[in-house]
Amino acid sequence: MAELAAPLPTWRRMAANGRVLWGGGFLLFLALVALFAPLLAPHDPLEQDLMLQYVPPFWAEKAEPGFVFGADNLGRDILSRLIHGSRIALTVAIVAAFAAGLLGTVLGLLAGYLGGWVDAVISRLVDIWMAFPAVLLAIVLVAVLGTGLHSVIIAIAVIDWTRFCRVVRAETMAQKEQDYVASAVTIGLSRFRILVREVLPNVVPLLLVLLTLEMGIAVIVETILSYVGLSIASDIPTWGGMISAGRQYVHQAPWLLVLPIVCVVLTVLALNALGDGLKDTLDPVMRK
Amino acid sequence: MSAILDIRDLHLDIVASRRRNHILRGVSLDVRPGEVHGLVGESGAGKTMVGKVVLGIAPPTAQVTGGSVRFDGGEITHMPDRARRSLMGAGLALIPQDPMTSLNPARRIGDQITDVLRLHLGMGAGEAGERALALLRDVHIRNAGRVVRQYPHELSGGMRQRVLIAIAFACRPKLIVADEPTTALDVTVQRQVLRLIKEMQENAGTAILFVTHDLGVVAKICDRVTVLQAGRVLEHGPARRVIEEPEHPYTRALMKATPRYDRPGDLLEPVPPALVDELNAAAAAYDRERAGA
Amino acid sequence: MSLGFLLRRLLLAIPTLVGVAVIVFVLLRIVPGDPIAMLIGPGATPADIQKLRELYGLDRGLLDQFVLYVGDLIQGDFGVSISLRQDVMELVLGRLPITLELCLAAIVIAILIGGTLAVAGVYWRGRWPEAGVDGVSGFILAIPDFLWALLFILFVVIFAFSGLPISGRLSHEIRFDALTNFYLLESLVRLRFDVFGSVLLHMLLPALSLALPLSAIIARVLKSSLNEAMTQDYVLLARVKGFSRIRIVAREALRNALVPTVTLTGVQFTFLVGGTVLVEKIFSYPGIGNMAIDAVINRDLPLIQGLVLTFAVLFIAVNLLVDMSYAVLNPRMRHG
Amino acid sequence: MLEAEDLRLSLPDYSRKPLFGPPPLVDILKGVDVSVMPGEALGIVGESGSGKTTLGRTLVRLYKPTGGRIRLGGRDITDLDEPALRPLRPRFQMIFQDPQSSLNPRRTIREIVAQPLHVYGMITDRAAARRRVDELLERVSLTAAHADRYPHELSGGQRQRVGIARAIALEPTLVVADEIVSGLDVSSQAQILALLRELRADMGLALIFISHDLSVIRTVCDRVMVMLDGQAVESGSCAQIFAEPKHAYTRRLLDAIPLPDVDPDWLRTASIVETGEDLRMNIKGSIALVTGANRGIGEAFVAELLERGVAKIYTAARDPSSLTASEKVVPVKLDVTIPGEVEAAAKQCGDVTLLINNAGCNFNAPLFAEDAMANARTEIEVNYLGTLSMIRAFAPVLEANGGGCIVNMLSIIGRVNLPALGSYSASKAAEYSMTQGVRAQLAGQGTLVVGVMPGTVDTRMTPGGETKPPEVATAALDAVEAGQEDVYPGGMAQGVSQGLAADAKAVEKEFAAYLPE
Repeated sequence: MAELAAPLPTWRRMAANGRVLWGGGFLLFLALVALFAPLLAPHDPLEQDLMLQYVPPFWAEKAEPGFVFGADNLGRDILSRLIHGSRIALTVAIVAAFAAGLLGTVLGLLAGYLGGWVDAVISRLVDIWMAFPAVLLAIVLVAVLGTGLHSVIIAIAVIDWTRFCRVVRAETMAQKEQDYVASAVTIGLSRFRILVREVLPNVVPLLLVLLTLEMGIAVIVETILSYVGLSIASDIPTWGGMISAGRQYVHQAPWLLVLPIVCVVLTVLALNALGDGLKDTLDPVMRK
Repeated sequence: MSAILDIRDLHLDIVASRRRNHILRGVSLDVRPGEVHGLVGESGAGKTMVGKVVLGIAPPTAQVTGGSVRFDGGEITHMPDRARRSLMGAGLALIPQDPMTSLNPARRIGDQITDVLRLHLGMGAGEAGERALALLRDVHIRNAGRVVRQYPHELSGGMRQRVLIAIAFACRPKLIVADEPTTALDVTVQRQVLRLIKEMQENAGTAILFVTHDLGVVAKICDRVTVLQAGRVLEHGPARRVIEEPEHPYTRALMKATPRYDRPGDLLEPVPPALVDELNAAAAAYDRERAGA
Repeated sequence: MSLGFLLRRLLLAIPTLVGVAVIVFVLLRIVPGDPIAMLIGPGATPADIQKLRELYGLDRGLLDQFVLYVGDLIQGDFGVSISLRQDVMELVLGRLPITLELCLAAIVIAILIGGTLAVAGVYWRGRWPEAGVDGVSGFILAIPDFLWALLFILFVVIFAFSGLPISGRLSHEIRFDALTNFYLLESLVRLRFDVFGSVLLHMLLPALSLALPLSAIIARVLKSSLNEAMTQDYVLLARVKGFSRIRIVAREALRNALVPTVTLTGVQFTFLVGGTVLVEKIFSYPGIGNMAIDAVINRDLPLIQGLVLTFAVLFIAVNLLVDMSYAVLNPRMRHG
Repeated sequence: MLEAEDLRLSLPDYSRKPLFGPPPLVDILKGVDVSVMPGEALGIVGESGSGKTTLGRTLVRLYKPTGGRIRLGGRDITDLDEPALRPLRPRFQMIFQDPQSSLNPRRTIREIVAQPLHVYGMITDRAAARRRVDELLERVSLTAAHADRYPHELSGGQRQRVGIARAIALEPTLVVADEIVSGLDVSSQAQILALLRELRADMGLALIFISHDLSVIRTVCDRVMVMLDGQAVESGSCAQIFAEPKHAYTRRLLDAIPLPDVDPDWLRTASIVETGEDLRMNIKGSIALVTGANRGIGEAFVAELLERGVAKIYTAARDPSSLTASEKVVPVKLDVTIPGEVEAAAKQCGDVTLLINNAGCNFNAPLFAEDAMANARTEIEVNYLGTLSMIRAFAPVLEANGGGCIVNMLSIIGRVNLPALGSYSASKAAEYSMTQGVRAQLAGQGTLVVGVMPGTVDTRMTPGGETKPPEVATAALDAVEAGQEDVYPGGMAQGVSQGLAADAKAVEKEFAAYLPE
């Protein structure tokens, strides 16, 4: 066949991928909202006004101007609470996912690359971890550590590192069998350098995908913990806390439950789309 | 004698992500009843695609843009699926390239032979089972009774290729497309399998379109040869003539580039880049002309 | 299937269980806050507290407590629940059937929905139903089980859909003196179809909540492994043999595609079982998941221990079942 | 330059891992000698599974051999660890079979070629690195335009050139090339081979060229070594081996190459039936009968069979009281020289799938010993007639059970007479010949017939023998599972069999030296 045209660079392929675009775009939007929450929120999310109790959102008849999504059981502005809630959601998503990713990746790389007893110990550890019900373990952990942002992040990292560990271990083992590793040995690279400089870059694309998906999971776990009242102090608005309150007053004001759920679902959808899109654009380097 | 397979001026493009690649540029060849017709070329020449078009298993991205394929007198180029299915097995069959992946790992060998017998010849289970045993004996599998009960992973590569040959000949088709049937095998096994194909073919009087890249294999098993490069037929003729007195410079160059242990004095001569460039330019010119026409 | 392989898997489960037990012990001994203090009213004397601490063995050193704990576990003694003051083993075993029935119902639903979606997507490959299947499964997947539960409740509330119960397991109007806690089975055996219907109806929404995310995963994995199998050489050969597309999907591709699907479904099924913790709570469904949250809130150490270990045993059992199913699906695993 | 002696490598076989303990080892290399002179090209040829790739990787110490020595320029590198090897690495490089897998997909061609130079500090500044890489690429007929591409953007031939450029970057004195043209079209193949010849001439490279294709080897190499099943069956100069191959396998390999000449006889003379490979059977779950089970090799067979998960074993001996029964072991009274007992055994053991004819007798006497005639009669009676009557009785049993397998315990001195044991030798020769006949007769019913020909075995018959009984049993049962028809356990037997294939008369003369005292 004639000379192949040079393929598009990776970033161009990403920009051309619809899922990467919408997932990334939504997350960027969310990040900006979280960053400028105090400026964007029309009201103080904690300000209570019992006169405004259960004001419905704009599409209902008795809507109150200035309270686009209505107000909750204590008369607090829903929109402002949703905007502020994005801060916790994003913080947890990013920090917890990276913490879990770091722990799992290091252990997975070591297990996959070194093999032998290191692999045996780490794999057994993963088995033990996988035998715990994740949600229950998270709840127990936060109960043990005490509520707070730190506890939530630690709980997620401690529970979800196994996802990274299993996948990275398998991928590292597959990469180790490739001849470029053998050829690195013959040109005198040290074991450690081969792992870090040769194998790791080939695992990174997979890692990015996992990280994106893990962020979605972190958002969900944080919501669960808030829902059972074990996440952050109750005076900070979180989507999970709002869902919990919404469940309580579902008969009086169903929209209290709808709106935060929509936020969570949209965020997770965006993260999943980004992850799937990245998988498509980063993967086909050459695996034919 | 009229040809069992008659390909005239076949054009085919692969269309992927808005790019159109010309794969076949007016291929013509005919396979006569009872002959082994070699279709030889290097990778990318389009030889495998010809076989796929004949069998109706070209990928969905492939578009036949011109020409015709006639089998046993009937046009089959754009045949609807249902009609083609009744043609398969009984009329046309395939000996695939890779014996390791071409048998279903989850089904017993016996079932993979009997299913085609039952479908096309309407045999019952018992009759088909007997026939499968006989077929396995025909391909010189010594322990047919045990092999029918085994799964593919329990057999060696050579054995699997024998099973696949048995499947191809099961319904006594008129034409078999053999797509590089020995490329994946060790040389000693290759020789046995080639002999087996020849023996089965002679006994059944089947015609074979033998797709290969190996001029040595062509010389040993083919009656006539068509040489393909960049989707164009460069030369065709009786095997002896093409091998011993190749007309086209490209065929000559391929012969000189093929190493042979019996002539240590001859230095290998790579195909001259100028010749390849010239052929590619001719193909491009052909494309332009066709697009203009 | 080699018995040795199974035996090895079984033996490997033992250190896993031991590991789980150790971690549970360590985790729960560093709990700040005194569970005893929650157990008794403010009027209790220090002597009363001391007595209770001795009763639960909390007054000894950590090592002693561990030895005691392991010894009890081996005898099947999980201790006495602090908040419910009943034997933990009895409590858990009593409620376990409820959760088991719920999970089984959920997995049946998940396989039905997921399998249908996958086969539809493969059959109409490259046409709009495939895109539809991808879109639907992507959307279902983004919503975790407990949000589905809340959405269903919302749905029932908004549309005042009184026919679908959103709490409990059996209608209050029905009297049923059960011998076991397997209501579904028992009512069938005793031909109490009123009970059977009511249990099924109460189970519907929780089971659907648990099933939906898993069904999306099954749809995706099965579809992609079917598609993968459909590109294999043996499928090509089957086409050349002249078989119809539907027969090729069913006879050639399906069985080979099931191995990765079963693997993933096995792992995901454990997540489904774990999901009962929240979903049962939301629907006030009286299984062990519901019990678990109350146990954590009440800091009922023995009960938490018992429940976590029960879940662990359940998970390990599921993984063993998955391993066994390989042998059925993959002839290569049957020898050696 | 590079010398390897008696190289052995065994790798664990995880597919046969027992319930507890480590997996069994499979021998990949079974004692191979290799030597390459400076500037010389050695070809190593073999089919899949011959161990040729493993050998190449062991020679560059990607694997650590489990036995034997490797010397590079006189220095022993067999046991050096990776840091100790590193200073030596520039001297011996490797080009891999699959350039797709051997070039890191995330690095540009320039980075890949420059990497070894950086590692060994052979270039200091960026400009020098650039120049050197451009130079190397030009050397392999690539242009600077290729340098900033990624491996997947090149064609197969171009990628293989990159592999060569990287290998020669350190100016090695030896390069091991493993099947480097097997995935290429003839035209790219011819180019790469031409390049390799040029490089050898320019750089004075010594080359170890591993390939399955004897034609390719002939165009590149001075000497050739033929590998089969982890051993070198023949080696010598190309001129000699291609002109008069000594080993039957080498001849078979040569005959199998389809030269581009029209030759109708080539197909007609091919063997149409596969060799024993397709008759191989799994020991696990089979039902065995072992004769002479109460002694030496017989006991070893029983132990090894149990180890491999046999379903049941009938242990046969003239005096069954010397046998112990257990759950899987059923003792049978059987004297192979008494027809009635053989027939009874065939009835009693109607479920046998693996018959091991181990019973035998050896008077350890020369042909002119005092009792020679009586001894010879007994030896023929037991070794030849006894085995034949067992096979005649059990062949229908095996056929009824789906083919199965017969293992005959022969001896290497059945292939060539050892005068000191002349009478026994002759009886084993008769048994050997009979084994061949039986093999031909029973192939049709799917029965594998294995002849086991050890040297001296350490048993009561020949105490202090070279080979231990368990080794013989292991080799024999491996052969059953591999479908191998002849097996020669132990170094002596292997040496003799190779010697026989090469020059039978020379072996006879050698054995003639062992006259009885």
